[in-house]
This record gives sequence, C-alpha cells and structure tokens, in this order.
Amino acid sequence: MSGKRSLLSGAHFLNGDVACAEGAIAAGCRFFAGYPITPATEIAEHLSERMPEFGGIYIQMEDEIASMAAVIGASYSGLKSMTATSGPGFSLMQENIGLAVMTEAPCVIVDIMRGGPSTGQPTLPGQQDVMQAKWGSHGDYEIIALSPSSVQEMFTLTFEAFNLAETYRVPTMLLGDEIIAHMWEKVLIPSPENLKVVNRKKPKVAPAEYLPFKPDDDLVPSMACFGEGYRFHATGLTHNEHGYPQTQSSETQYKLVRRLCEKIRKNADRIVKVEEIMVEDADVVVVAYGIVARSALSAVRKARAEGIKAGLLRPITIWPFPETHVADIAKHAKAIVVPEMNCGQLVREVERCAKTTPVAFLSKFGEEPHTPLEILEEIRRNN
Amino acid sequence: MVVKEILEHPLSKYLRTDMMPHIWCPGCGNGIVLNCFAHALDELKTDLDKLVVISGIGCIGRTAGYTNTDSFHTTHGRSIAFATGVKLANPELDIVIVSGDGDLFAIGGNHFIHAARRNIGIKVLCVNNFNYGMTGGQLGPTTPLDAITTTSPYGNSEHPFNLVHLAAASGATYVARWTTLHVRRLTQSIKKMMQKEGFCFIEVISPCPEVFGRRNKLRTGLDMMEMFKKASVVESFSDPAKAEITSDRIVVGEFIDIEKLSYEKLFHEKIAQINEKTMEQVS
Amino acid sequence: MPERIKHKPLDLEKVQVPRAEIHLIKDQCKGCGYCINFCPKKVLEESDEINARGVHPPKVVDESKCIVCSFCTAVCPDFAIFIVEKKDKEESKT
Amino acid sequence: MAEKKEPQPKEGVEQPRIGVYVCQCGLNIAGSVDCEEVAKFAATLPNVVLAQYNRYTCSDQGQAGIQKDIKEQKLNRVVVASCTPRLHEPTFRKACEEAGLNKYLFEMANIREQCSWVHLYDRKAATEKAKDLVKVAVAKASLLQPAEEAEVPITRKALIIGGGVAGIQAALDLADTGYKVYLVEKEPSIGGMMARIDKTFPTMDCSICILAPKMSDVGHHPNIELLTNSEVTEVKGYIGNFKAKVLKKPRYVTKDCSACGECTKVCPIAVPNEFDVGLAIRHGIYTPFAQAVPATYIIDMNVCLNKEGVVVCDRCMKACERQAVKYEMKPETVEFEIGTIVVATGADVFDPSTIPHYSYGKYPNVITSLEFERLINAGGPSAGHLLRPSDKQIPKRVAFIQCVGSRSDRNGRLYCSNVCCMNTIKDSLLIKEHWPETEIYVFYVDIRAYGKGFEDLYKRARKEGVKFIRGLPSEIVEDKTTRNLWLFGENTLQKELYKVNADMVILSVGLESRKDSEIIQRLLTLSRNQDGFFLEAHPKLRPVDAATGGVFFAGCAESPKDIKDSVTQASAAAARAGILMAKGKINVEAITPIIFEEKCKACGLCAKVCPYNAITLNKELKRIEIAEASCGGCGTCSAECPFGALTQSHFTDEQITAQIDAITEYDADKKIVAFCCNWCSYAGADFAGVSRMQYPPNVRIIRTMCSGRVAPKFVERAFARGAATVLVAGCHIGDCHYINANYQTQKRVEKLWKKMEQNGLNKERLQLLWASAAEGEEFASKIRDMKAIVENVKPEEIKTAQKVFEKALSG
Repeated sequence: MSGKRSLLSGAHFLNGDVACAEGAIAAGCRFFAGYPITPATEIAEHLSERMPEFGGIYIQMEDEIASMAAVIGASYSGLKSMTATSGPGFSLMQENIGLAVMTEAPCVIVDIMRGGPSTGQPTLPGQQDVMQAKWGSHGDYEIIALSPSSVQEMFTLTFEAFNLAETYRVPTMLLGDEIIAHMWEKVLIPSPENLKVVNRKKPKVAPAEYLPFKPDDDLVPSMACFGEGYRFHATGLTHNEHGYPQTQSSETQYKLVRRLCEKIRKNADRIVKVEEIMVEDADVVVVAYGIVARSALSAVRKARAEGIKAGLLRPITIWPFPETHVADIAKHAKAIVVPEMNCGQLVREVERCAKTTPVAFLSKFGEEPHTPLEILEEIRRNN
Repeated sequence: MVVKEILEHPLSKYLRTDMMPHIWCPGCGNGIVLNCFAHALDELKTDLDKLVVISGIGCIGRTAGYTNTDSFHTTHGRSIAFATGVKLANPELDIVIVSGDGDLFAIGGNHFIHAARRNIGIKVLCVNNFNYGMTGGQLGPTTPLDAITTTSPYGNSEHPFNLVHLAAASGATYVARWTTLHVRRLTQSIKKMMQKEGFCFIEVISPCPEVFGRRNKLRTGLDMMEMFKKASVVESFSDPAKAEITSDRIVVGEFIDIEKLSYEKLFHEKIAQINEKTMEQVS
Repeated sequence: MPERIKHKPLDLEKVQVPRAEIHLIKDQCKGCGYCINFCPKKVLEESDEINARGVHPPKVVDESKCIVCSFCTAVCPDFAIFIVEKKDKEESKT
Repeated sequence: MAEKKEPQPKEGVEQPRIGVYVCQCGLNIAGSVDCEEVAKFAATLPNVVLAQYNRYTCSDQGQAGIQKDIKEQKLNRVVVASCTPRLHEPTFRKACEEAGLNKYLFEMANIREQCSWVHLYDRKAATEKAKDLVKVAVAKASLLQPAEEAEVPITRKALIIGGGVAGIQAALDLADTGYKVYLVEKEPSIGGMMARIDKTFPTMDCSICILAPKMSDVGHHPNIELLTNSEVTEVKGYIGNFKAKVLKKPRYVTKDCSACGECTKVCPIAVPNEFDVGLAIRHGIYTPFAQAVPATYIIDMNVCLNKEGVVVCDRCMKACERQAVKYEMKPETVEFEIGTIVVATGADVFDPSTIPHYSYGKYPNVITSLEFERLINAGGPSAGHLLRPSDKQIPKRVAFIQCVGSRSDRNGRLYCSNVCCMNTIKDSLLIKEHWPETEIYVFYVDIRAYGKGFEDLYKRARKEGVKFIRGLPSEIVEDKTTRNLWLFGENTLQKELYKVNADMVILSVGLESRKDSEIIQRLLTLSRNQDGFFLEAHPKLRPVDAATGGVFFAGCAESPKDIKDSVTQASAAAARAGILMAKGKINVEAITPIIFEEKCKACGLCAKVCPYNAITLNKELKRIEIAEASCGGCGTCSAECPFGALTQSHFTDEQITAQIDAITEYDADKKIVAFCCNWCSYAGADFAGVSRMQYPPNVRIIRTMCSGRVAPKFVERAFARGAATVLVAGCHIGDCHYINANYQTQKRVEKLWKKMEQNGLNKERLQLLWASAAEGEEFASKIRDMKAIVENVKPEEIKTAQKVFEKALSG
C-alpha cells in the first residue's frame, strides 16, 4: 500500500501491527524509533515505509534504551513520537520511561506482550507485562495503559493513546498481545475529518515568563519545544517549576512527584474507558481484557443462554485502573471471574476494588488463550 | 589601582546566571570548558534559540543547566540517543552534547559508536577527567593504567580507551583533543565543530584535582594544569591511533576533519524523493 | 641581521600597545589560581582578603603591565575575571 | 676504462725529462725564500733537465715559457713551485695540455701558503723547506702517469645562498636562462642591505624602488624556489652533483597570509625592528618591511607569548581572516640536488662601539651610517625626517667620520671598505637636498671616488658646501645639556687642530665578513683571506670561482663592494655556473682506482669501505668491478687493500712512497711527515698561510684527496725511514668530502696507535688532526705542539720504530 501519501479511511483488512501503525499516523505521529523484536517488528517495518510518505522519521536505534531516549528527544523537538516493542525490549525501555514521566514527555509505547520472563516465548501471546507497565521504572508515578482486544482497537486505541499522551504529557502504553498483533481483521477507519486529533498545550506566555513545569488547573504544564525560543531546561533530577534541579529539597520532590501522580489520578474519570456487557443485572461478572475478553464475551453469551445472569466488564483503560466500575458491579454481583494470561496480575486490582465480593481467578498461559468453554465452566462454578 | 564598578561579565548572556555559581570544585576544568564553549558561541554569534545543549550524568552533565539555551539533562549515558531524536525531529537545531568520559564511553559507549557510524549531526564535547568525579572518584573507561581511584586502590589494571582513535574509527567527521590549558585552540575547535555537518567529537583533558588528582600526586588544579603544560605536544592530523595519553606525553591536536553527508541530510533527501515520486503517482 | 641595537626606537610612544581595564568579580572566584599562574605578564597575585566563598581572590598588581591577551578571562572556570580593552580616547585621557 | 689505466711495465717508461719552475710571486715568495737558490738546487735533482725561477710563473709569459720548453726541451714532466695547487694547478695543467703534455704529468710544490707565508721571518729555514718541497714534487713527478678523464653529468639546478641584491641578481639570471634555482635566505625576507638603504650613489635612485621589482620577480619566477627564514645545513657531493639540506624554520604563518597587517595591529608585543637597526618598533608578528618578499608575515617566537607551546595570546589568530596563523608549525628540512652553488652571503657592518673615543652607544647623537640610512629614508622610522635621537630635532650641524673600522690596525680592519666614501658623499647631498642650511663636515683619511660618476658627485658635494676635512677626530665630547658634540682633531692638510661642534655625528662604518662565514666555509670547504672574506680561485682570471669546483661567489661575501659591483659579479657568477650547467657534463679527475687483477684475492674489503658503493664484488668471476662514474676519488679502497691489488691513479702507492722517501732522505728525525686531505686539512694549512700564521718549518705536507687514502703502510714507512713524527689530517668526522671515508682514517690510525703501544713506542709520535678549511690556527698550533714532540724523541726511539716497521721498506 505504499506510494499513497494519504491517510487510510474506510474499510480495510489489516493485521494488528499494521492497524496500530496506521492509527499512529492518523494521530499525527511523525517519529518512530525502535529495535526489531517479535511480535512487534511489523509495526516498525510498516512505519519504515509509511513515515517518510508523511515527512516523518523512522529510525532503527542500536537498542531499546536508545529507542526510548530518542522518542523523548523527538517529543521535545515537537513531534508526536512512539516506539513499539515486546517484553525484553520493554524492560530496557523502563529507564527512559521513567525519564519521560519525570520530564513529562508526551509519547506512546506499544508493548506487544509475549511469554516471559526474559526471552521467554517470542511467538506466543501473554499478558505478563501489565504490572511492569505500571511499575516498571523506579520511583512513584502514574502512566496510562490501554488494552486493545481487536485489530480495530489496535487502530483506535493507538490513535487514542496519542491524544491521551498529548493531553496529560505522560508516556502512554498500548498493551497488545501476539495474537491481536498478528491477527487479520476488518478495520473501519473514519475519514480524517471525523478523527479528533489532540495536540499538546503550548505556552501562552512570553519566553521570559515561561515556567516549563508550572501546571495549569488540570495539573498539566503547557509545553514549549526546542527551538521555539523559550530556552528552557529539563532534567531527570527532581526539579522546580523552572526545570532547575533541586535535589536537596524535600518540598520540591513532594510537590513534583505528587503532581505527576495526581495529574493522572485526578483526571481518571476523563481517562478511563471500559466496555460493559449485560452487567446491570449480572450475578457473575467476568472481568477480562485484551484477547481474553473475546473468549469471555462468548462465554457470557453461552451462560445467558443457559439462564445464568452473566456479564462482562472489559477494561479498555488498564491504567489508571477502572476502580469505580469494578466497585459498582461488585455491589450487586455474587462473584467476579477474572481470566488472565498470567499468574495473576490485574486480578489483584479487581480484588482490591471488589472488597467482599469473591473473585475467582482463571490463569492460563504458555499456549493459546482461554477457550469460551473454560471460562463458561468457571462462570457456572461461581454461579 | 583604580576601583571600578563591577560590570557584568561579557559572556554572562550565554549563561543561566540564576544557576550560577556552578557546583564544580575549585580547580575543576569543567568551568573552563563551559567558558571556552561560551567564547565559541560568542565568536560564532550562534543563534541561541536554535541551539540545544544536552548532557548526561556526572559533574560536567550539569553544563546543560548552565547554558542559556534550550537544554536537557538526560539519564546516565543516554544523551546521544536522546539527541538523535531531537536532531532528526528538527534538523534545524544545533545540537551540542557536553558530557563526561564515563557517561559517554562506559554506559553510553554503544550510543556513541552508533551515532558516529550514522554520522548524525551531533557535536559531542567530551570532558575527560580520567575518573567518575561526582560519585567520588571511581575508575572509568579512561582511567590510566596504575592510576589510584577509590575502586582501584592498588592501581588500575584496565587499559583505557583512546577516545580520539575510537571516534575516528567509528566514523566521526571531526576529531580533536585538547587540554583545558589549550583554551584558545579548544575554542577554535569548538567553533570549527559547530560549523561542520555530521558527527563531531572533541575530547578535553580536564583536571579533577579533588577526587582524581589528590590520589595521584597532583594535589591541586594547578599541579594538573602544569602537568598538561609539560606533557602535551601538538601533533595535528597525526595518526589518532598513536595519540597516547601518559603522565609525560599527551598528544593533542586536530586528528580528523573530513566531509561526509550526515544521516539527517540523507534521510530527509530520501523523504523529498519519495514525496516527489508519490506526487507524480497522485497526479 | 645581527647589528647590535644601540638607540631607543623613535616611535616608542606612538606604538599602540593595548591598555587594559581588569575587572574582578571577586565573590565568584573559587581561588584556583589559574589566572595568577598563567598570566604571561604576571599582572595578578593572590590577595589577602577572603571572599564570599572563603578563598583569596586575585588582586591586580600593575594594570599597566597587562597587554590584554585575556588569557585569564579565557581560563577562568568561574567567570570571575575579564578584561576590557581601553579605547584610544580613554588612552589619551590616561 | 680500467685497462687503459694499467701502468706500463717500469722499463717501458720513457726516461722522465722534468722542468722545474720556481715562482717568486712578486715578493710573496721571494720575500722569505731565495728562489734562485731553490731553482739551482732543483737543477741538481734526478731527471730534472731544466730549472729556473721567475717573477710570476702564472703570468702569461710564465705559462708561455713552460709551453716553449715542453716543445723545445722535450719536457715530459713539469713541476711548478709556487702557490697552493688549490689555486693554480688548473691554470698550469691547462698550459701543459695546450703544449701537448697530458695534464696529469704536471706537479706542484706549495712554497707560498705552506712555506713563505708561514715562515716570514726565517729566510734560511724557509728556503731549505722550499728545496725539500721541490724535491718531493720532483720525486712524485718522475713517477707521474698520463691519464684520461671520465665524464659525469651535471645536475641542471643551482643553489644560491643569500638573498641580497647579489643573490637576487644571480637567481634571476640563472632562472631566466632556464635553470631551476633554489634561493636560500636566512632572514624572513630577501632584499638584504640594499633594501635598507635610502638612495644609491652616484645616480641617487631610490634604493628600494629599483630593488623591489627584482624582489617580486624572484617571488613569482616559475624557476625559482624561494626558501626564506632558512639555512643551509649540509652540502655533500662534488661539482655538478651536490646534495644540499636546508632547514626551513617555521614562520608560524601559512602562505594563506594576505599581508593585510591586521595581526600586527593587535599584537601586544613590541620590540625594536632589526631592519630599522632598532630605530623603530615592530611587533611579535610582523613583516620586516613593506616591500618584503615573501609578503607572508612571520611570528618571532622568541618574543611571542605563546613560545611555551600553549596559546596564551590569540589576538593575531583571531584577527586573521584567512586563518593563516599556525602556532604549532614545526621546522622542516628539505633536501635537493644541485649542480652549482652561488655563495652570496653578503657582509656585516662594523661595530663602532669597539672604538672608545667615538663613544658610539654612549652619546645618543652619535649614529652609524646605516642608522642614518633608516632615518633619512621616507619609509623609515622618522618618515624621512633626519631626527637626532636625543631630542628628535632636525640637526643644524652634522659631522661624518670616515673609515670607522676600516684602514686601521688599531680600530677595526686594515682594508678599505670600498663604499663608505661615496656613501657619505651621497648622504651629505641627501641632507643638503632636504635641509640646504645644514652645515656638514666630513672628516676623512682619503676620499676615494674612483668609480664612474663618483668624482662628479664628490665635486657636487663640495660645491653644495660640504666641508671635507682631512684628519679623523681623536675625540668626541658631549655637551651634557644640549647633547651636542664637540669633535677634536688635527686637520692634517692645514697642520692645525680643529674643534668642531655638531648636533649629530654619523660614523661611516665599514663592512666586515659575516660572523657566520665559517659555517658556509666548512659546508663548502672554501678558503678565506686574512680579512675573512671568501677567497676566489684566482684574483684576476677566476674572480668569481671558488677553489671548490662548481661553487661561485657574488657580492660582499667575496669582498666589500657597492651595489653595481655586486650585481656585476652576481651576473658573472650566474654566467659561470650557467656555462657548467649548459655543458651538462664535466670531466672528473682521473684519480679513480687501478686494479692489478693478478694480486686481487676478491676479498671484497675495498667494496666494504667504498663510500660510493662504486666497487662491487663479482663472486662468480672472483674479481671486483669498479663503476668509474660513481667513484668519488677518495682512494680509501686503495688504502684498505691488504694485497696492494688496488692503487689510486695520480696518487699511486709508489708516488706517495717516493714522496715519503724524499722527505725522509735527511734530517728525518727532525721532521714532521704530514698527510693532509685536499678539501679540509690541506685547505686549512693554506688558510694558515693566507692568514700569515707562523709555525715551525720542519713539517712536510703530502697532499692526498682524502685522509682515507693514507694507507697504514705509508705511516709505517715514514717511521721506518726514521721520521720523528707523522701527522694524519682530515676533515672533521661528518664533514668528509667523500661522505664518510675519514671513518676509515680514524680506524687505521687507532690500529697504528695500538701497534705502536704494543711495541713500546710513544704513540704521540703519530698525530691525528681533524681540521676544516677554516681552521688554519688549529693546523698551525698542531705543528707547534708537534715540534715539542719531535724535540723529545730520543735517537733510540727512532731506531726501535725503524725496527718495528722495517717490513714497510720492502714492497
């Protein structure tokens, strides 16, 4: 599909990685830095072809550490920028994800999850990086993570991820998995004019008055870029609103780290998205995300057919975690079933919010995801 | 002597005066490098709005905070990778990295050789003080054999990098080495570097009396500078492989000065071609 | 030309040797001594006073000896000294 | 060619018929040698068919006489006893050849430089020595063999040392002829003295105005490679085939310099400008004068603040738009081959501060004529205003004092400096021209206005009212308040004392040989006269040739002269060099080795010691082969051969042996048998003579081309014949005219010393001397020392030596 210097729109038959790439371009991403890794490689390959058509940059760096650093650099130069990787690369990126958080660099990190730890299972799906996405870098912070469960969502959520990153000046992650990445599906792409692209806030004051890390009411500072004449400083050190290091000041550290967390927490309602199917009257609610949610949905439908009041809560936003939604369903549901392709990661968040409501965890990994039957049985068991 | 009203320092417009005085120890060469850099900017009349100073971690890493330009203080060793993003995203910007030998060549070594190989338009000013100063004087990739550091208490057994040789071999288009005593030539080199396309590298041998000198019979900055004076020989455009650094011989000078298309130029030319092509296809 | 020179140059006065105005920003000085030590004309020496940083900043011994090579300005790590070259007008005044 | 050199069997040799001619050289020889007696003695010698003495054998009649005798008296050998063969051997050889006698059948006895001049006050001894020398020459002559010369090519390039007007003229002439020229100048710019002078006499042209165009011609000439700020450090080889090394000292400014002068403006260093004799300031980075060639500026690193390698001050570097300033420039040595060399090194100006009663350097208003030139020069420090140093006022009364440093045995030099009279007359007119009212006195010894247009100028000066007073002041006294000067002296024409008051006194200083002449003298093995100026091969017939083949003189290096003469001589030198190069080839003396194949054991020792690798050992044919053209003719191979299978033609074993025997025929136990190499030590001995250095008359010099020719057996034979002492003298190690042949000399002498010690002989009796052509005094004092040794040698020591070296007598 090369040579067409235009955004896709209409119906297309794509695989997840390509959909992701197209979503990024549609969102205005013009910089990609990455390093080849299965099962995310196709994103890089596709962007290496598409980026130049939009005057954008594709660069393959020497490793994922460098990729993440370059992404931040490009972001500070004013381009919407991203990288894509899988578990091992994601680990290497954590250092500079921390830097992106600290310097509030808008950027998108796509992690196509595979089986770990370490090199693990390059060609099989997993959901094992959910916690790393949240806590992977040292220190206290909040990020945003989205979980697509279809090729369509690989497009829309990537697009969304950029808008969120730009709005909140925070690294935003797309936690896909090997199946969705490599799966081919029909994707409906709205025409550009129907796509709402969000750009970062620019300073409204003269360079002399500009304080690069002074937040507005939404706790997010406006962002000048290099070369715009603001001559600002940014650092990974604890810094004041000037961006100058103040490593000895407990007050500065408290104020800064607090804000970095709260700009996400306090805006959680605006950020969080979930899909709720038949949960209003449900006794058993399945909480599932990513590819697993698709088995879960058919399981729920089968359960209803059997007369079991089952429902599905699918967190589209994983971080910040949709606490209120889970809490609400927990009020009337008898039980919550959580199938995950790991030994139990997001289930902990569910349990935390479910309070007294029992939570059944259905773990499966190292092979293809849960079948609807497996989940159906678990629903029956908890009915 | 007539007492004069204290005027403002002529170079202060290149500095973030509100960040001054800098954190560096008495006799530390970092201030001299900053000074030479400011001199170079002054002589070049560089547009400060188009200049980005980037540094990594370490004493000299603070430089980014002291220059009155856009500046970024990255994680340890990542300044070059970060700068790669900055430069590619906006080729109009002049990018100067001021960082230390440990930052650029130990933890950041991989980024250095690849940026040089790509010949991306980044100018690297490496201040080599032979050790990790900020953490109290541990051995690093440039610590001379047998030198005493807090982590080589019996003398260093590692062979140091010859940075100019490394840079030349990796493909840099401009390579020079001076000491902080060679302020004039250093300033000239910085000017030259900033006017060149592609990846450029200057190594500055710099005194670190407080944590390195003290342990190696060079108690004060003056001792170290006098040592530089005695030891250094200017051998411009000699073989960088032979440009050794020993206590009685420091080969300084310009080693490489060649023209080579930069990565960003080549890449953006490609973009232009593709767009022409696609235009044709569209029409 | 090995002729021995026996007479004072006639244009000795006319010759333009740059004249300096030395500015010290004493409290910025950290006392490294580079300016004092490397001055080719030995114009500076350590003073007895103690500045804000608790070191002895340099003092000017003989400003007229300064030939405005400005090495001190260039080698000072702390931007604590700089030279202004006196313009001819000022010269005629002095 | 080798077989041609085969000596005919003894009996085959025609009976020698030798003619001996003893030259009186006016009184040069006759003054201390009884030439008639020497001639009478010569007549008694074997094979001598006629012997006569005459006033100037080198004169045309002298030569004609010899030629007549060759034809009529059937002379087949000629011996002339006169000056050094380094001077006239070519003259007489030519004469012989014209008369049909092979020039290798001519021999000389040096009874001037090495006899009459060094024994001025002992006529008897000098005469005896002269006889001895003639006998030695005759002994060799009887054994001389005719020979033919090989041809060697001449490199068609010239080296000119010195970029004054003489050097410039020579360079341009040769370059215009089409030869490649290397012009080496010590100073940063060419131009020399003439560039510093205001006007030239007698025509009163502006000196620099007529010189500058020539200078820039040199700068632009495609055939001229200009090497300024450079010095010749080594010259090896021989006529037509020299190799020179030149040290190019760094200018610290590259050719990119556009001579805009911005750098000078900002340079904080100010020192007196040598070019203006210190009357004006120049900066650390400068150009010596406006018209300098090359125009490229130069940094005087001795005064530059960056001399310690660190750039402390970069004001000039910053000021230079072309970025031509390079503080790290290093000296470099360039090497090239040339066929001819012109020495145009010029002269120094006499230092009047050595004359106390003129108080130069003490009284500010006493200046030299050179300083005057700068003062009166519009381009000079005072922009042409004659300002007297004390108060920068224009003087009303000016006094010139002539012959300062000239024509005096007490104050300065004996000779007349040739240019001072006319220069003063010119200067006086210049003053009159600008300030007609000025009273001008000229105190002189004689006014010498011998040249074309000179007398008219002199007359004009008198007409303009310049007062010429004969008799130099005996004293100058300064009036402490006015700084005016009182001159006291006697007017030797009026026989009355004078007391003249002057605002300013100008000392008309003479010219003297350059202090550094010795370097060039050593490099090119030249001779100098007692005044220190370079000695021409013949004062009349070869006035611009050096004794060393392929070397020529131009300008004041040879003697003080004015611009016109310098230029004339320069063109002459260029022409002489041109002739050589035009020919493109030259005959090398037939002094190459002769092989006696039957004796050769093909051991290859000769090949090992040959400095030119001219000998190769052919292992298959078990013999050695000699490449004539590459042979330098040092004779080291012959000295090395243990089997007597090699000998050097014209310096054969038997010839040298005959010379030794002649010397030691009587009073051997009182004599010094000396072997001197042609280029350094023999020339040094000549220089001793030229300088009239006196030394004992008991030395007899045998000339070889190189000390490497001196075979141990010669020394041994001398001792075996009862000689008291032997001297072997050569060039300094490293200066050998034959690359390194004198290393062999050293080895051999050391061997001999060992042998002498082992046999209980006093090794002091064999002396080794390294003396350059300049070291006449070293030679003389060596002979003095050796006299003492001679006196201490006891008869029994002589006997033991004779025993020890007995073998040397046979074969």
